Amino acid sequence: MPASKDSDAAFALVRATRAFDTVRAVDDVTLSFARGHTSILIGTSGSGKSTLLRLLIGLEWPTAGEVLCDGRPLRRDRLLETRRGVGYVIQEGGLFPHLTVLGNLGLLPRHLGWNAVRVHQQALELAELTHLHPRLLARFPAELSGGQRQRVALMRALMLDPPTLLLDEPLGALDPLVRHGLQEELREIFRRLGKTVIMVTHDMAEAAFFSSRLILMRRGRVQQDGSLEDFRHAPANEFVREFLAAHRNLPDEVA
Amino acid sequence: MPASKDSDAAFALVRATRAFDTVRAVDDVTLSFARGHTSILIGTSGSGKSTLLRLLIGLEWPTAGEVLCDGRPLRRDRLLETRRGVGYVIQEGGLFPHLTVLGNLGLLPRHLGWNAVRVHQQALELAELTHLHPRLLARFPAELSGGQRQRVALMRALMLDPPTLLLDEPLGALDPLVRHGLQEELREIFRRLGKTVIMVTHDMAEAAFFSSRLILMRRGRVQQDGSLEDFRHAPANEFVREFLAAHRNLPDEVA
Amino acid sequence: MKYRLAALLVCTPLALAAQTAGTPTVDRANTPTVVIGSKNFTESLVLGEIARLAARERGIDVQHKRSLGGTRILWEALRHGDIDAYPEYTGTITHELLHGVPPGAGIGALRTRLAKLGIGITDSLGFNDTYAIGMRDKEAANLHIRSIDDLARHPDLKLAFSNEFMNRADGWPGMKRVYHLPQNARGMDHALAYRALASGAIDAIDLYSTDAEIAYYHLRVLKDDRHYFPRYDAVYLYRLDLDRRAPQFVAALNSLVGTIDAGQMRAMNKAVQIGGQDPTVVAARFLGVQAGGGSIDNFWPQLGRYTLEHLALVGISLSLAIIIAVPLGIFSARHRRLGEVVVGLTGILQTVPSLALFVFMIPLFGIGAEPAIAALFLYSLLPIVRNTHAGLCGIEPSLLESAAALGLPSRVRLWRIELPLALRPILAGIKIAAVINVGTATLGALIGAGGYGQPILTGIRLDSIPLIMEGAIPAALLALVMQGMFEGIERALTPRGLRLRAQG
Amino acid sequence: MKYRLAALLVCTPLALAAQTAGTPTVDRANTPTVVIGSKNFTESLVLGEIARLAARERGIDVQHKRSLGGTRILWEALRHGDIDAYPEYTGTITHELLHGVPPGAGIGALRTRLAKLGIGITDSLGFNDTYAIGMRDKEAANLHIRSIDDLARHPDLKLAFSNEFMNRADGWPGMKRVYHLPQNARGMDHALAYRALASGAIDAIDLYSTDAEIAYYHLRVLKDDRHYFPRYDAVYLYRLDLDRRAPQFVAALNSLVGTIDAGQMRAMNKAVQIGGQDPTVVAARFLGVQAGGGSIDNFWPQLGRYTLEHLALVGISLSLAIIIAVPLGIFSARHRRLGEVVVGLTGILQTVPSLALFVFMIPLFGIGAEPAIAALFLYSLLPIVRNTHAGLCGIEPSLLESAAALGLPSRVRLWRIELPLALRPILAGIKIAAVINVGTATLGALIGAGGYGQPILTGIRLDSIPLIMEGAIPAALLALVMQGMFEGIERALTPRGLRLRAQG
Ligand SMILES: Nc1ncnc2c1ncn2[C@@H]1O[C@H](COP(=O)(O)OP(=O)(O)OP(=O)(O)O)[C@@H](O)[C@H]1O
Ligand SMILES: Nc1ncnc2c1ncn2[C@@H]1O[C@H](COP(=O)(O)OP(=O)(O)OP(=O)(O)O)[C@@H](O)[C@H]1O
Ligand SMILES: [Mg+2]
Ligand SMILES: [Mg+2]
Repeated sequence: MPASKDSDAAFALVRATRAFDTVRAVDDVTLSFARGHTSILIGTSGSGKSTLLRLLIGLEWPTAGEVLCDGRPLRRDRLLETRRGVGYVIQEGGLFPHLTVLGNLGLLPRHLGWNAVRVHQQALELAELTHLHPRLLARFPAELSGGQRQRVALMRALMLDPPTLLLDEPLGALDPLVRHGLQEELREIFRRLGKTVIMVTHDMAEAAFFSSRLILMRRGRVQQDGSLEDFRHAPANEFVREFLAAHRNLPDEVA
Repeated sequence: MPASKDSDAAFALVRATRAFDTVRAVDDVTLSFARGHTSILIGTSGSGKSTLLRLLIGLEWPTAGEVLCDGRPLRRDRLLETRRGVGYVIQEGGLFPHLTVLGNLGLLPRHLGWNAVRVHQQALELAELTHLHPRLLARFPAELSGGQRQRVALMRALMLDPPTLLLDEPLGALDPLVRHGLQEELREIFRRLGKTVIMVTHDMAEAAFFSSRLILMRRGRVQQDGSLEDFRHAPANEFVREFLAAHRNLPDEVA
Repeated sequence: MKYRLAALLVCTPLALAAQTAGTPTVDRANTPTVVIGSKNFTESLVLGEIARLAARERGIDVQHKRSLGGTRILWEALRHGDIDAYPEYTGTITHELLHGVPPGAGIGALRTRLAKLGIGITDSLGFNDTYAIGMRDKEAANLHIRSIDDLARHPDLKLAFSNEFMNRADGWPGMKRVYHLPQNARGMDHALAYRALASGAIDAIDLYSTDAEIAYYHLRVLKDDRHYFPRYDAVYLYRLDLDRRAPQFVAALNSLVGTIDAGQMRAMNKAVQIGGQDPTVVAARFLGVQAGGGSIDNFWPQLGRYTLEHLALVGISLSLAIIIAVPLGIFSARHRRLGEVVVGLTGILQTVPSLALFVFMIPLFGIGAEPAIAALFLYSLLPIVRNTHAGLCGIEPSLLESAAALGLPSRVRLWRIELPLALRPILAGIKIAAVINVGTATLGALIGAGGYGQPILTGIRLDSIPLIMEGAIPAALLALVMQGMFEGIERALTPRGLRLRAQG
Repeated sequence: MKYRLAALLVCTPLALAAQTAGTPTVDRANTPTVVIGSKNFTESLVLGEIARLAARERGIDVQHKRSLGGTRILWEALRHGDIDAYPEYTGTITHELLHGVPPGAGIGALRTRLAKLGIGITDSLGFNDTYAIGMRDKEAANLHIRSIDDLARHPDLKLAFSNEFMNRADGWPGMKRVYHLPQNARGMDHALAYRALASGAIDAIDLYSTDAEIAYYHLRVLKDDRHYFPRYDAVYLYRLDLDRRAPQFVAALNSLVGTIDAGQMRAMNKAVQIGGQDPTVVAARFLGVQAGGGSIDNFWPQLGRYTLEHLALVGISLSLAIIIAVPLGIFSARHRRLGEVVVGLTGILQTVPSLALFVFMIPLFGIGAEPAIAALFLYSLLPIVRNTHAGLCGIEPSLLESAAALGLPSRVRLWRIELPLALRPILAGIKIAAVINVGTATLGALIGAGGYGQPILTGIRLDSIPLIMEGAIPAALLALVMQGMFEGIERALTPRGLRLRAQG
């Protein structure tokens, strides 16, 4: 899906660059993310995936080029609205240490007028989805394990059921069992509710499972944008081939 | 390898329990970790893997049972020595925000009398190992990507070349390419230098690659302790079977 | 629950203040037959207690309102019948209370004049408490100095006198003239003079002839051979209607005439002021009677009044400061440039000395509690503004970003994220301000705001450690209580999540 | 680099102090022919300037050392030849400088007596600056009050007098007697009395007949029909050897005799004190000459001396406080229970009023800079201890744990991890302490420690806003400079890493 200013794009980058001093974390990238579709960002560590997500939500501003939201340039004075329509899972969680899990989940909904019962109900539903024991809702972030915290961060992004989700390695710290189940259910939700999803992951199997559109980045630039099949059969360059080959499968039955 | 007080064990837990209020994060666990070997902890999120590592290094103390280090009970007044012999990678990195990467790496070595040149040399060598650009040594943690930070945390644990390594999901945020290479090199180092390693990972392929001893945990208890073959052919219970089945491989060539 | 933090922070001191304002001032309990008053220095207090105990021995129900104030207050109280008797000095009566009495008038002359006002006077109790000149006994012995005359032979002696003594025509200027003294004297705060004398920094000072320190510091009182200093014989003044209402009491007073010499008075002053003994006990020992209970009826109510006044000063000014300074701190954290200016200005306020600040306050607020509160308010700003600023700037940036990414408006971020996370330094600032405020409020007494400063200032002026302590100890306790209170608030407000280690 | 933080924190103020201590006090520049002195209040300063300018018109090289001190200092300086002339008042000469002169003595009699001491005296400059009684002009007009006599007809008038006036035998007590006044007066700080009068809180006060405020507040000076107040005619005193050394100068002084009436003097005082004009300009306008340059030679060196003294007080006490308070704060953060006690105690120190603290300091340190430094040191502890405590307790627990897991010994953890991470609140505490310190140091002048407090206290006593400002403005500037300095230190010490957002 080549970059274009099609009005159906929820987000788009037009020749966007974000430089830190000499480093270009995102380098002249043009991409558009279609509404209702799931796109996967993959790439080497430090290739600019997180920075790209941060650009979309106005946590970072391009040093050159443009970021479009719903076809219009992102505006500082309308960030609040933009952000409320987006569920964003930071790579490191970003949970508030002084609030319980429920407090973290309810922060924005309560501000928007939800009552406590509704918040609690929604939290319980999401806890079931993420296999989080409801007892943990009363805990503080510091009392959770790494994987539990990651699931809370995901739940927080889903609380308002936003049309768009930006997920930065949302399942990276989860064990295979929980992760497997969550993958199935999330994909089902994304499809059924027509969510626009941009997800970063390092797991090729997960990437392929969620979407037929993978975007492979390296040093701030997009290397290839297409399906796993394209990557396999028409790799854009040697790097793409290497990247695919690096996936380590379980050893065969008899080693 | 059943639990025993064999003097060859670098670390051992004897009926150790760590309870938080009502939750038993580690529940009556007896395990011993042989010197020079690599053991892998796997298990569901919140099953007590991190807590187990924290027990070994005295960041947490058992509410019942005992922790042995070199065959003797862990003592508060000798923690400093114990910890210096151990390289520990926290799940969240734990880098000091006010120090550069090099400052973080050199903190302990400088205190132990290394000169700046030696610190720098060692840092460069480790940077090469972890595929981290040397330029990044002058950066502050906040200026790194998630994967870069994780590699710095690993480097910090390796700086003094300690005989023992406790690694809590040390490669979880890395892309397949870097991760693949690093796995090979780490395994080579562990073997060659006879390191005692206890590693937590959620990646079954990675687990099997590093060691023939996997310890599967659930709700604070050890479910099975053995090789991948044992898990496959003689699963201790239904949970073990399920856990293995949850691993998602890359889809076949033609989906 | 949303504004729990703000509410608690602001309301606690305000509640204190409100509670205070509502309480009526000390109520007059059931009035006993006879009321004795005393001035706010040790000797007067002891003489009051002696009179009370002597009367009690004769079975008269006597109340002693101690440390009521200065001469003028006691005199007015006596004339209006608020009290029935108090100890006074002839010199004071001559110079300050009656008009047109010749300086050398005897007690007989005074009695005639006072009678016209309905006031009676006893004969001298036996000692003369006038100005005198004191030196270290050792040095005086070495130099063979016995009288003021002898000073003229030692022009190198360093003299330092209280400012009052320096300025009064009947003080140093006259003395220098009468005794032809060659030295030049310098002015020195009287509270400090004794210490300077004892340390050898100066050689002679003015003092009162019954001061407790004379014995304590081993001083020699120089003889006033030329009778330069007027007589200040101790007497009791009393309402003449007592002759009818309580003749036994008047008899008790008269029984004390001529019984106390200067040495005894000095010893009693010393026992109270330096030995820290109870004036009642000292008086009883002198009379050879039992001290008995319920002695000084006025101590607790008075302390209560000081406390209420002090609480009002501190409570109101601190509440206002919190209400203003926290937003200022927030502002200065938000706008770096302008913020520096704000913090700088609150800093400048802090450098204005309190007396100078009072000078500027009076045209705005008059005299009393208001200017004191205004000044205390201004002095409380800096620590709170500065710490609010530092606290907000110290929040982990990733948490701020996380809050922004959620789409929370900045007001909600402030209340739900930033203020709770900066709570510890903000409260530290408030605690600092509270303690400084309690301390500075003692200066309020300078412009009639009352509070613990009253006994402290009087104590400093009278060089009475017990009187200083009467204000200083409650002030210190109040500071501890306020700190404890805010510690409690901190514990209540700090979510458990912030006290936990983060783990993996 | 290890102790860079500690070194910088402690050394900066110490360096300031050291620099200060090393500098010699104001050096006597090349002495000009004639030196005029003046006392530290406006009128004396203006009269000094008038004499200087009048002499300059006659081509004499004159230096004016302004605001040298009080009567005693000027008199001694004149007698020792440190100065050659200064403005004085006949009443002061009679009462304070010469012995055995009858109160009513004329200038002729004084001249004879002074000549024996080698001192000359001019005739009256034309006005009498004595005590007087003032009321609001409007009210006086309404009540038809023109002289002090008329006060007797209005017993309800509220009178308030300066404490000095209340106490002097030739002040209120005598006046009440002579004029048969029925009112009772109360004492009030003179600095506050004008404001209280203007605001209507009181009706009559004592003042000097040439006070600037008389015109400013629209006051009426009541006639002293019975000549109760002694005459204080303004004159110049000068050394008789000038008749030989600089006869032109003596002629210049004599040319001023009889030229200044009370109204003119009052207007000049007002122009300086309330109008904020330069005394030189005012004096020049009066003489009808050019003000010219280099007028007040003594202003800058004197300001320099105050600054050095003040810097020494602040620098030394603050450095000591940092050295002691930061470890105390560390201790209190490490040992929660005992820590509460430590912080509580430093809080109690803060509640001790400064004058009371000085009282306790003198036996230990004598008089001068030492007790002031000791007191300032104690006052600086609380903000630093409290903020160090809060800062250390506020560090993210995961970072502390991470440091512990590394196997760093606790000393290294403290220096390399904890103190840098708590730097912001610690520095905020130091900044608060520095500013409070600069402000409180002005009280040092009370016990002879000098500094900006000197002009401020004198200004408060003399009710001279310009004099107060002479100390207050530099103090405020110093506070700003210190804050700026620590801001700079903070910027230098805060690693860039702490100013960055954490990102993923
Ligand atoms: N301070 C605490 N208070 C209460 N419960 C805690 C605390 N710390 C950990 N726990 C609980 O202990 C259990 C084990 O936590 P631990 O971090 O060891 O899990 P883990 O196996 O490392 O999980 P993950 O794979 O998600 O990191 C979890 O259920 C967690 O919620
Ligand atoms: N504030 C900053 N200053 C300088 N360089 C930065 C800063 N933030 C990010 N970078 C650099 O920009 C590049 C892209 O970072 P980014 O976090 O987007 O990578 P990423 O693709 O998310 O990597 P990972 O998979 O490791 O999370 C990295 O090389 C990083 O070091
Ligand atoms: Mg990233
Ligand atoms: Mg874990």
